[in-house]
Amino acid sequence: MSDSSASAIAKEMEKQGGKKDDGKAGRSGSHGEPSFNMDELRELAEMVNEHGFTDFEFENENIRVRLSKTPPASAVQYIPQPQPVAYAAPPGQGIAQPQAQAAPAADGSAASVPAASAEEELHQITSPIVGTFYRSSGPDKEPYVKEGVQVAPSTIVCIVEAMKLMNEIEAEVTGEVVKIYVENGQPVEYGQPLFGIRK
Amino acid sequence: MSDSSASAIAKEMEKQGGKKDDGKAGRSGSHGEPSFNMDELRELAEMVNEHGFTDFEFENENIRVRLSKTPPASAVQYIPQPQPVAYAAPPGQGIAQPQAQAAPAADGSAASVPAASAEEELHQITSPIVGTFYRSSGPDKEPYVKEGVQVAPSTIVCIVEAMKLMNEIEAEVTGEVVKIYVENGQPVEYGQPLFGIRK
Amino acid sequence: MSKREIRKILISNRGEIACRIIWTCKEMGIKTVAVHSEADREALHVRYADEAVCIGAAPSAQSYLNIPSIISAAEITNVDAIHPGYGFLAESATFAKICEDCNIKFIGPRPEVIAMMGDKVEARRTMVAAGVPVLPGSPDAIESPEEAKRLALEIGFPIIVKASAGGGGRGMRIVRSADELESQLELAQSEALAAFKNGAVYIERYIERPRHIEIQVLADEHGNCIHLGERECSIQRRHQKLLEEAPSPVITQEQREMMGAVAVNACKEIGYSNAGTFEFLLDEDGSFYFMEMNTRVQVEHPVTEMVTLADIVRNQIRIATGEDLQYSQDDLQIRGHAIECRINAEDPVRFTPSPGKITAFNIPGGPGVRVDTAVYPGYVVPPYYDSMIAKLIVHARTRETAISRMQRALDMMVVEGIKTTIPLHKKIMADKRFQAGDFSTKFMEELSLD
Amino acid sequence: MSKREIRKILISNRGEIACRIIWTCKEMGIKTVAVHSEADREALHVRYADEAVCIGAAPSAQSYLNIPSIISAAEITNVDAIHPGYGFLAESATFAKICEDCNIKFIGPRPEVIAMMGDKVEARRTMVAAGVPVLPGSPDAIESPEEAKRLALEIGFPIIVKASAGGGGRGMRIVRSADELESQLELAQSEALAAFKNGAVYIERYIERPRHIEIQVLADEHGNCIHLGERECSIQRRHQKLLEEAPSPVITQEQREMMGAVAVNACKEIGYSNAGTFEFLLDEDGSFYFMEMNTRVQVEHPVTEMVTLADIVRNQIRIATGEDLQYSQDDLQIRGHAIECRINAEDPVRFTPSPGKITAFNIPGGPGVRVDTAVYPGYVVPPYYDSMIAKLIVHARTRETAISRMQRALDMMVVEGIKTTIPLHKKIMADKRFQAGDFSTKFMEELSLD
Repeated sequence: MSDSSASAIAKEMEKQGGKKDDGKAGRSGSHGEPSFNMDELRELAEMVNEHGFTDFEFENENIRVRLSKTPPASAVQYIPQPQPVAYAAPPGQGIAQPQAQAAPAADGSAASVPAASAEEELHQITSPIVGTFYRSSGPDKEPYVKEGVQVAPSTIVCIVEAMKLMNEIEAEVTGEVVKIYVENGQPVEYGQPLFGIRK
Repeated sequence: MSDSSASAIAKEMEKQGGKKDDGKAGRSGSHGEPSFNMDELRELAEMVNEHGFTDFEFENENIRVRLSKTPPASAVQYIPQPQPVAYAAPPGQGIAQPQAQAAPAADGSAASVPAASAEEELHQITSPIVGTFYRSSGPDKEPYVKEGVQVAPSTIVCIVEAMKLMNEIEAEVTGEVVKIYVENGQPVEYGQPLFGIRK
Repeated sequence: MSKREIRKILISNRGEIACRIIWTCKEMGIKTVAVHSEADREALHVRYADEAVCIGAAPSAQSYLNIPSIISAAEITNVDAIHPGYGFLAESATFAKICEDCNIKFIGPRPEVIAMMGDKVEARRTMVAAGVPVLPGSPDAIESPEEAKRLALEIGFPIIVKASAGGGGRGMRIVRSADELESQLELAQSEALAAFKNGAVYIERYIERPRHIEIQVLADEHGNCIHLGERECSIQRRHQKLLEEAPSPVITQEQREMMGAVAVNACKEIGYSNAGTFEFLLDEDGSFYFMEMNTRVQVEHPVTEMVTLADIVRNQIRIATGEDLQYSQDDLQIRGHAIECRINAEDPVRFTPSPGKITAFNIPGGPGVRVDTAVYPGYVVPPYYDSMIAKLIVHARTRETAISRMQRALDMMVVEGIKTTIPLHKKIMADKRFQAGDFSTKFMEELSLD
Repeated sequence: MSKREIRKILISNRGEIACRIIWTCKEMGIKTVAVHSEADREALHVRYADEAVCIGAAPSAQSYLNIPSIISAAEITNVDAIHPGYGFLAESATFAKICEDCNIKFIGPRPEVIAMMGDKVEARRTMVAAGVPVLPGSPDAIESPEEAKRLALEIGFPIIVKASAGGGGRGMRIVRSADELESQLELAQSEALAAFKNGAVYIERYIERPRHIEIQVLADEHGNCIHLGERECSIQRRHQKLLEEAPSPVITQEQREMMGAVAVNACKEIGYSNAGTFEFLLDEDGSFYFMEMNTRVQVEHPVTEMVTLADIVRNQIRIATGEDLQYSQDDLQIRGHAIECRINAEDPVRFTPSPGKITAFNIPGGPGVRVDTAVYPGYVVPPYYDSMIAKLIVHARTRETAISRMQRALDMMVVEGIKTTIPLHKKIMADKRFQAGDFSTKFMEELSLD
């Protein structure tokens, strides 16, 4: 939990840094300011995370700072977190994990916000069913799509096998395949992102 | 709790505000940019966190501050509050009640703050023992003190009877009796305010 | 003796029963897979299980009732068995059959037995054949006033006339003597016709003040069966149980043994296996009549666990591995008295659902108190599912002490942010007739809720 | 049969035991008065009681040990009785006597009996007279090597030489044969002289690997007495119990009956009344020797409550009203197995106290789990008092299931913000020798804590 939120904040910070740099490039002519210090930002991110803030805002020229802890984070603290020392996590736990980091913001929960904003320009094709993800129609066949290809709404992008049935999944949008989130043969759950499409 | 910590933060903010101005003034020459100070920010974050604020905003040049706590009494809410429907409050509950409303701020608890501020100029003579409060040495005797009289440190102001022993309580300060908090014959607990003295 | 190894179980349920099953699995060293809808991402059963799979959108039909999705989840997580809990698919013969076909052990009886007990007419017929007393009367439509009269005299007054297509009290008429029979029959028929466009009615013995008594059974897959005594479930509102007790304040040891023997015998006759419950109506004379059989774990199973010290879920799993029953009838003595209050997220007077965020939650501890819940401070009760958020169970040497213990526990229990049935339970506990054990299924109608 | 009405009780204690007593008082319809120090204004016992009186500053000597203050509180609140809990004034004969003089019923035995059991030599003498086996040897100082030799041969080797003025292991020597006796005696005497400025030593039978077994008794004020079986308390660290069980994994029914009979007989001999505990050392051969008697409720009383379904605090109060015992020896069958883990605010390896604010607190529920605690999320554990913050108790049909249930419960229990002994208890539960029941009071010394 803290790891993912730490990395989410780090991403946020990089984004902030990136934006700043862009801004600087644009503004350098007019302002002649030195570049923004990334180390400071990294430290900041650490600090923000350490104190359990869920939101942080910072604006330069005429400093503007915003730190915030939204109630969801505090509620999480009271959620009993069993520490299964006697019961080690099984390898299969991976099924739930990718979802937690890259779920669509369908439920509007805080956890999905960083992921959503990190991929904000990508449309996600999610699995409509629980099953096993296959990129091609057979072990010796070519994948339906690869990164970089263009898809139309009716393009078949993959198969999700459920109860011995091969369900062909269509893209449903027009655009370019930019990300493939799931490995061939991996189990997927309902709503799990499969592809990132740049429309 | 919220009152005292709010004022503590307000003080901190004044300090921070001052530092900001200093920092900015000091560095403006070398960088040509109002940069913020990491130590200050760290201190700020710590402070905000320590006081349990869930939201904090601060803006510089023409200081803008925003502090907020979304669920104000959330900690208190988690304290189990039995609702003794089946067990009606007994008349004797009065013993605990006045204390809760007018206890000295010795423990720094929230409950005592309103009382302290309402009586802020009064010194309180508190009961050093548990027992029964008597204003005079006998039923047909005059009270030791009345409102408006002057007392010296050695003036006996009342008796607290405990285990059949009559304990004479001395004022221990010089001043005027302004308030008498307890009725004659009423039980008092340890630390319960008996008299308010204007020094 | 174990024929089938169960190393990993998928729980096709949510809420407290999913947690309850996970607890026992942990105690048995069995891995668990939780399934959940999109609305239940933050649910406790998801956190406590070793693995979790999102199986669909919030509405039950798309998730907890979605058989293909659940079977797929079972296949990708490679489980040995599925525990259905109660509700949802717990009594779906189709689901049990699909599990069987997919070589996943369904923790419950065989699909045929589930199907048989799920069919009202078939269940009644089977029970009559197995020597279980049923309420005189029959769900066949009455052809004529003459037939009604003949039947009514056979059954004995009072009788109740019910719409064959009916429900919800419409088309129901209580008849206390032969004189009123014909007119009441006509009224019921026209009411039924108006309400259901079907005038068919049937008659049955009417019990003025019945008690709802049920017998818990455990049967292994080798023909061994025992009963765990009865539960008193008469405190209901619109056929929804509110609180349950074990033992019943009115059942004698002789009655217990008789009802238990009837249930055990019936299980053997129909080849029942796993945990099950026979629901009976008890009349004022102490006669009992079969109503239905629940082929799954019940919400109220903890009261039986408290007084027998048997872990019913553990027994279900052991039976599913093919093991023999762990104990004989003599091992199961009933000790003390247990009461369970269902704490629902509901207005305690109007019984309207009260979903929302729980801002404060404190569960009572101390001697003889057990709480089964999937709720925690900050949890948001979703509007999609059952409103029960916790079960508060107490155990004491006597019923009197159990009632005062429940009063103490209800006082200590704190749920803020939503409305709950806690105040209602306090009222029931303080009721003189409840305390005296003098009540029937009509209790709630007669209780003043002001 | 009741001679004395008890309508209101002052609890001269704090923490979980104060709450525990309040719970039972509520169940009995008895009003309660909490007393508290200035540090305990926010404590749960203050909130749960009907009335509360602040009796002094944070240090125990000024509050919970402050007899005049407590008696004054009892007088101004007009209570009928005082329950002392355990620790603080629970075994103060002076306090019991003052209560008696003030006409306030002290819930415990008579002051003379408390005083007698509080004096080591007197208690031993009384027990010998009452036919209770004591460890061979005597606390009289050894006069000469010859006397030592004669005594040692009488007692049988190994023996232990102990400083009469001693404690903490200094001046202690274990002697395994007559050859080493004289030299070891000299060494012990000079060590004792160096450490305590007193060279007097005495000898006693030495048990290499003793178990700490105690018998719970209940005695009314009319000479009736029963025992509630034994508790196994060998898992200790520096004479502090860490976890307790009932029954002991090694005590047979014959031993239980024999030890119980010895304890019951002794109670009758000395005119004991109320709840009490006989602590015994059990040697490798199954012989048992009286160590001391605790004349109050024990921390570990819940394990006995779980397996007997007796409410010990309720019995204490009933006895104090002058009533006869509620049940006979035969009513108290031991069923299943219970384990209690003491959850202390301590570093689980170094055992240093860890007071502070509890930021998250979740107690486990489900079958067979009981939690006695006075702690809640946001509570600040004060540095002034005992470090125990909760007792986690489980009950199951077998010891094996009880252990896996405790493991499950420990996994579910969440305490954040302070360090606790939860990890230590997980380690003990996972230990093969603990699981086999093969341990002595040396268990903790031998457990690797890495």
